[in-house]
Amino acid sequence: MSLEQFLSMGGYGFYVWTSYGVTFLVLLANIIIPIMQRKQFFVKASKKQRQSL
Amino acid sequence: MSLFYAFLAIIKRDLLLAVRRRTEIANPLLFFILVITLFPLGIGAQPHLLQAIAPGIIWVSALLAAMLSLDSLFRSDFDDGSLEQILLSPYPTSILVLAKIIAHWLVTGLPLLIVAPLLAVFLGMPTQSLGVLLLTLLLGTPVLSLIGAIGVALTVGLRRGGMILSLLVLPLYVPVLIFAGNAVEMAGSGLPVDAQINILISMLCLSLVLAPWPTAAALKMSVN
Amino acid sequence: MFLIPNAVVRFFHRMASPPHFYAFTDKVMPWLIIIFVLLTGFGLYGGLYLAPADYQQGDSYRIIYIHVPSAWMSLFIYMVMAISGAIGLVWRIKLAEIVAISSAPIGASFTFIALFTGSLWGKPMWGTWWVWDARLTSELILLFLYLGVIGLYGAIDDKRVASKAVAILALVGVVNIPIIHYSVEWWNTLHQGPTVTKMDKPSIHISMLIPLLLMALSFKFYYLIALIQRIRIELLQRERNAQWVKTKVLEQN
Amino acid sequence: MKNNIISRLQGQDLSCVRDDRILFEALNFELNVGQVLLLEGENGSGKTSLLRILCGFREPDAGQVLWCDNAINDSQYYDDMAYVGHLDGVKKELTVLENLKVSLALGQSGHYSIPQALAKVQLTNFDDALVQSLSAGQKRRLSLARLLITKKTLWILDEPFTSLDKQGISLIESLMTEHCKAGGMIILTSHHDIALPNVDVQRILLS
Repeated sequence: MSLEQFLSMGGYGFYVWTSYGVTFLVLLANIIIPIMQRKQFFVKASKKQRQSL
Repeated sequence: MSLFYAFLAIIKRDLLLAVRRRTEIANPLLFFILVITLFPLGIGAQPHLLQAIAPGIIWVSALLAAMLSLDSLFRSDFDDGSLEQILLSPYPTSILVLAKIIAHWLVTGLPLLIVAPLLAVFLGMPTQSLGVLLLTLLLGTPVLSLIGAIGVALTVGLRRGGMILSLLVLPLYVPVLIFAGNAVEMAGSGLPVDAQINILISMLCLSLVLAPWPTAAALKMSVN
Repeated sequence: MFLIPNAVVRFFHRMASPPHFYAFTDKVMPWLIIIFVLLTGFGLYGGLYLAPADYQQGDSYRIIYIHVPSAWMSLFIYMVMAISGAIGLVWRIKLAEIVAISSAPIGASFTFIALFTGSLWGKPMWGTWWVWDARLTSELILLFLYLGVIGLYGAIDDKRVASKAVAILALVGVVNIPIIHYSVEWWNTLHQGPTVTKMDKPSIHISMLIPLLLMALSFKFYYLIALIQRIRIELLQRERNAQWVKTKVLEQN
Repeated sequence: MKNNIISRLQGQDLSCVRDDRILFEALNFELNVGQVLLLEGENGSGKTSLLRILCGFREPDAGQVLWCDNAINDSQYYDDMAYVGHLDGVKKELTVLENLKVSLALGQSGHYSIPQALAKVQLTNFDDALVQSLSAGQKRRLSLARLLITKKTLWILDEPFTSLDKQGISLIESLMTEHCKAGGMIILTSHHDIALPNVDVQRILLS
């Protein structure tokens, strides 16, 4: 099976790959958002600590 | 015995308050009538169309009217501190809360039953389904009050609880809407509706027993 | 309590303490990621490449490998949320409260994915983006339940109070989910169009089933990973005045 | 008095945190029959929070409250305690009498009948008046009348003297003294100095 055939998914490529793409993005966002929040938290908290020292 | 006395005292108090305030009874009722009059204006007054969707319209409007009236269930008690006093009573909060819900239903739910036949005639509903419509309203609107009470109890402490209340409560109203609406529709075409009515009865029993608990817990949380 | 070995009890006691839990997650995270990547890799390879096309639906059925596991997860996570909420309510374990509220956005995401992929699958099968199919409709209501939980948590300022509220709501929801599900199913059988049956119960071949189960498992591990990430930030924010967080902040600099 | 258990309220190692601020920490106290506990401190020092913890509305962030050596979330406690907070807890659309009847139905009847209690707080001729027609001071006295008609050992009062005149204050003080003499106990917050002759008054200063 060629790559092209694989990507076309028997003519349903749009539906299949959009599904997988959106799923990937949503799941990725669920990991990245808390990590970003944690980074921000540490930046803010260390600023606060330096102020109080 | 004294618990029963307290239960009655709460119902009596809330009914007395409703009589003195009046608008509390009138508002949901007016809303109910208004929404139903809007439908023919919105979708056109073809008798066939209206007749077909009449059960749905009446039930969706009843649902919205019930939801809008929920806010008055605990609001004034929360604002003037009476709620704290009820929670501090040695009697089980869930029972006292049940009294409040019953009084609230008598004031806001029961009037819907009285105007519903009139509106059914407006929408050209077949007369043989009128009885079933009233029966479903009689069984269904208390369920709406009981489930809705959980939602208001959770949001009564919030400054802007209105939007979130509908998000919490409306999904839980779905089963009542499905069975009640369907029963009325079936009755219109002369089919038996025993199954739907039995399910509504069991929903009422279930919510009578279960709903006061989370309501009481949520109220305790709300006064914090 | 007598039946549970002492070591297990001690383990749970330690896990319930935030700094221990935080350190523990640091240790297990790489393993979870490795298992997740392996499962997903094999699952997708099996599902997208090895498994044959369906004789009726062609290749479009391959959406099943994310649609069905997401739908399972959406219910599973709601259960986890309600159970941990109940544990938090009864035994006042902070970590259980945090598990409950941290699960909500992940559960909502899976519900959204199930709906979105269901709609994308439905378009070629039913010819329309949305059908009031029983499962899609209950999934939609489940999404509203999740949004209610998230909204309620956001609306209450005091987060300890908010997690209590969320636990109560999740428990109420859990009692209602089966009722909603069955009533929607019942409603659907009355109004069902003839086309819907096409998607019902595709006689599933073993080569299609194995990737499906692999993906279901991989989503469970994804949930663990995402949950831990959310728990960590929630813990840090709630315990921001505790000594262990302060030392953590110092270490970061 | 009841079951030979001597009433006693204990706060053990209580702490309360609000918005990152520690209001109080490791607070201990013990209150026995006939005693008054006066909480002092500026606005926002946690007086009301402490009272609400004692009512069971709020959970302490650490520590516990014991009533007769039991945790307060069993019903025995609520048989014995009454709370008058910032909010009057009376319905303004109801008359004085109707309000008191509801309060009475929610608890056990105590030393005084409703007319006696109204006489005590000098509201005798107001029983048919709607609460919304009362002045702030009269409303306060009405909410205090609630304490008299039910049988409660522990009174928890949050700023009971606000909107009362001199005469009203001394009236409440005499009621409090009487309550303590009869085997009751009181926890209150107040900006005013209280004059309770021959009553054992403990003070806690929150800062």
